[in-house]
Amino acid sequence: MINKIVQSMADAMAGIQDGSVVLIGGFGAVGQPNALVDGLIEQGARDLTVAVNNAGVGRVGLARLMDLGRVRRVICSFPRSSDPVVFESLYRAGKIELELVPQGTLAERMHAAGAGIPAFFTKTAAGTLLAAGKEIREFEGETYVMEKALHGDVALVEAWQADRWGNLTYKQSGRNFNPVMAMASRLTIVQSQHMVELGDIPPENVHTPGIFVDRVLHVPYGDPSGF
Amino acid sequence: MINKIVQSMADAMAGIQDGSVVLIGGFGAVGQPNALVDGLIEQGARDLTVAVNNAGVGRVGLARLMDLGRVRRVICSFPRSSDPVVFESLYRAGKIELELVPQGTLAERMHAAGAGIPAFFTKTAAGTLLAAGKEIREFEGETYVMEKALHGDVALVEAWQADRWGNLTYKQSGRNFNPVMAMASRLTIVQSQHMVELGDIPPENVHTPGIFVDRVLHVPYGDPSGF
Amino acid sequence: MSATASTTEFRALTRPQMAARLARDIPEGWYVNLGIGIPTQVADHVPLDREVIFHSENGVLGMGPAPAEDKIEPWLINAGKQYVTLRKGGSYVHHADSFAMIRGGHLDLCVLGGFQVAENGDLANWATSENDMAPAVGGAMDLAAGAKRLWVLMDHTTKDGTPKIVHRCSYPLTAVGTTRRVYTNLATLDITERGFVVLDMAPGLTFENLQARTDAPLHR
Amino acid sequence: MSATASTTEFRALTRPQMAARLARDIPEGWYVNLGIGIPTQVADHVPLDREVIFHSENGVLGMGPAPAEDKIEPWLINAGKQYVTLRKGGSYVHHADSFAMIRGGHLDLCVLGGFQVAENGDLANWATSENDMAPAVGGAMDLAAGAKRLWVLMDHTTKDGTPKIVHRCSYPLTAVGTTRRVYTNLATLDITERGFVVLDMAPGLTFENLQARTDAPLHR
Repeated sequence: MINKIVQSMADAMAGIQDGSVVLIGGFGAVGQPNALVDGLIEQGARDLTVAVNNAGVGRVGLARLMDLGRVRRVICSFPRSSDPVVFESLYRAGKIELELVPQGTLAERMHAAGAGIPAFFTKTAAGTLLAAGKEIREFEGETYVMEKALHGDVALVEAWQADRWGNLTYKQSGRNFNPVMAMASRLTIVQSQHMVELGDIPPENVHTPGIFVDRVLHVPYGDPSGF
Repeated sequence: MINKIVQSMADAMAGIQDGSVVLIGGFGAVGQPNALVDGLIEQGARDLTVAVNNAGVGRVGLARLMDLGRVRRVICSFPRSSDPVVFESLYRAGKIELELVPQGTLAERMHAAGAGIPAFFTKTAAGTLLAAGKEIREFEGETYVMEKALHGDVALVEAWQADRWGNLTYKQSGRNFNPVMAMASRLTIVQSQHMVELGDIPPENVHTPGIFVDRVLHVPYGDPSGF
Repeated sequence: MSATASTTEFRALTRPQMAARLARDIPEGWYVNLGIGIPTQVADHVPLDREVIFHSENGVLGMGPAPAEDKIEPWLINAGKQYVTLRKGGSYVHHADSFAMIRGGHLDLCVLGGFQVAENGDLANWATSENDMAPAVGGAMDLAAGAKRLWVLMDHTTKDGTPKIVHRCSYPLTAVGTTRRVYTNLATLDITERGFVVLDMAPGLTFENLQARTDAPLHR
Repeated sequence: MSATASTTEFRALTRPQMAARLARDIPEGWYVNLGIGIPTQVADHVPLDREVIFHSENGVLGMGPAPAEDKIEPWLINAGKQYVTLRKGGSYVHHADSFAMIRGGHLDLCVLGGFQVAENGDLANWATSENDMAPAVGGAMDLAAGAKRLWVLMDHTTKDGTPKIVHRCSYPLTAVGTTRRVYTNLATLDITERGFVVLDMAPGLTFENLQARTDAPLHR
């Protein structure tokens, strides 16, 4: 019997290596796998590259992971937040690298990784500083930038429902980056609010099919906290 | 009030120009917009390029459109079918052009068109006849082919449910090429088995958001016929 | 911006007035993304019976007004991380699909704030040399490059009176040549092959006075 | 293929036996796409309590066995246009998402039929020079290039005895160097850096006899 459900955070985090590229879902406080980020802090992997939309709030979660010196590099579109104190101070001190990526390019680079596309062209950022050093090319008289797939070694994902095959649904705007991160990573670890039986999610309405999911941990934490 | 629902086939087909690129959904007999294809036959546009998975069965629908000499070029992955008599005879007589595209490349070229990507790289067809004349490039030691976006002037789509904003669902394997064709086209025309009120489709389970849809015609024809 | 620093009598538009002015030009049926800041206010000035479908980068299509305090849904936010509602007919998608709507040219309109808009249509709205924080771009470059139409909603000058409507941008660009129209507290300007063309001006403002606050030639 | 034309006594595998032989090697939990033709039969030989998740290019993940005549669902077909069922836990996606599973390397295994397999792993299975119909490729190139493992299931020779296991393919290629293993009616062969390595043979067949029916050197 296929059973992707794990019973402990230690099982969920098993085998994450130093130097991994970790994709972390969520947008604002919604759809963030907070428990898994805490689990990663506990697990101990270091020298991480983290791809995520925002670079952490306050001193908890991702900000704490950075504060502990475990993150070498952040790939994100919006390193600011309501309280970006940890990232800002590390960045000013030259202790963390930043790869700034337009938000849509960030999402599409992960989609490309999941779909077997090593590189693609986009209009976004053409003629701007964020195209510096990238290949530029014209198609039908318009200028495009070549962007490369962004693969994760690990994705940390938050879902609303999950079953033992790893099929997932998301609630409202909690979907955001989670599905493309699940597609883009070799090891996709999910925390889910609800565990359901196989077949409870109607087959037409599975948001992430289990083929993109490796481990599921039940974390019924309730609503997202404020920002 | 936004209302994409049209009341007649003539309204559904209005404005389709000679020389258009027409994307036609369906795989096998499932999810095929048969009524819209008949509407297109009636409407009269000619010199068409049709992108579709199969090149027609028997002498009805798409096969009839070709038989009438209205199709200049077919872009497809599998021109055969249980009864490909019309296409085969036109093809042998040199009266129709064929652009043969691997099925996944065909789908991804339409997805790319819908997502603002003029070109992308794929492993599929690298080192084969279907890469002839295409740009080849290595990424991380592997060989890839550059493929270009495939835009439609018109998409003909079959849905299971539709509302007045053009939100769609599909039934089982009736989804197939329909969503990517809707994304890829300037004018997306839908025939839907069922019309529902705004809000009847749960917002998490809309398969094609109305932003990709222009016109909806109610065609409650029932189950797909055999092959 | 108020008119107190001005040499003539005119009334600059307030922010709600600026948002309302722009909202007037959005027809029913358009798919529209409103950037963070003043642009977000535009939605408040589109009457609910004029169906305009608002999109948010984080996968929300068909946003409605902000919820009442006791009706907040904690899983439903917009790209500015504010609580919003969803209208009947709205839907949720993932981030790549949401940006496919933007980048694939499916939005009829995107409204962004700006630091500078140039007469060639260039927009600068994400980074300034004065800013020593880490740079942040969000979805601005995707929106500015991808939407069918880009309108910018911003003050006509900085607080110290420096023109933001310019011949060429000095700040880093967000997108090249895509701005079609600018709505400021002083005027509405179309960007055409001739450069900026004035569509209307704040009550009491003269063309010469507007020109004096602008770093690019204006046309009537 | 039967052994009647053979000079020695051996029993070539029947098609059900070939499918069963391959099915034995698929472990629980794999995501598997079975090509049209003999490969489709493999599913019949995987016991239902060994959970293997079958994928079909037309957006079906988690296919079950063919339905009873009175249980046919007319909207549920596989890539071979046969009626199928969906297991609990199955799901439907659109064609681009379905091929993202294939092309993105998410399938553990793809099983295809073949015209020729070469010792360098090349597969030819979509076009032959003898065929004067319009060429058709379907999803074969995507599957052959994209899956984590490509196994080919085919007869060892053509009906007239021409070897299909070859030094180099003479027919147009489907994919370059991706075949990992071949299951034929005469043998199971791994493709390694040394070339073809025989894992097992049909009952009564000798290595020399197998080599005589093969156009590439075999290794033990």
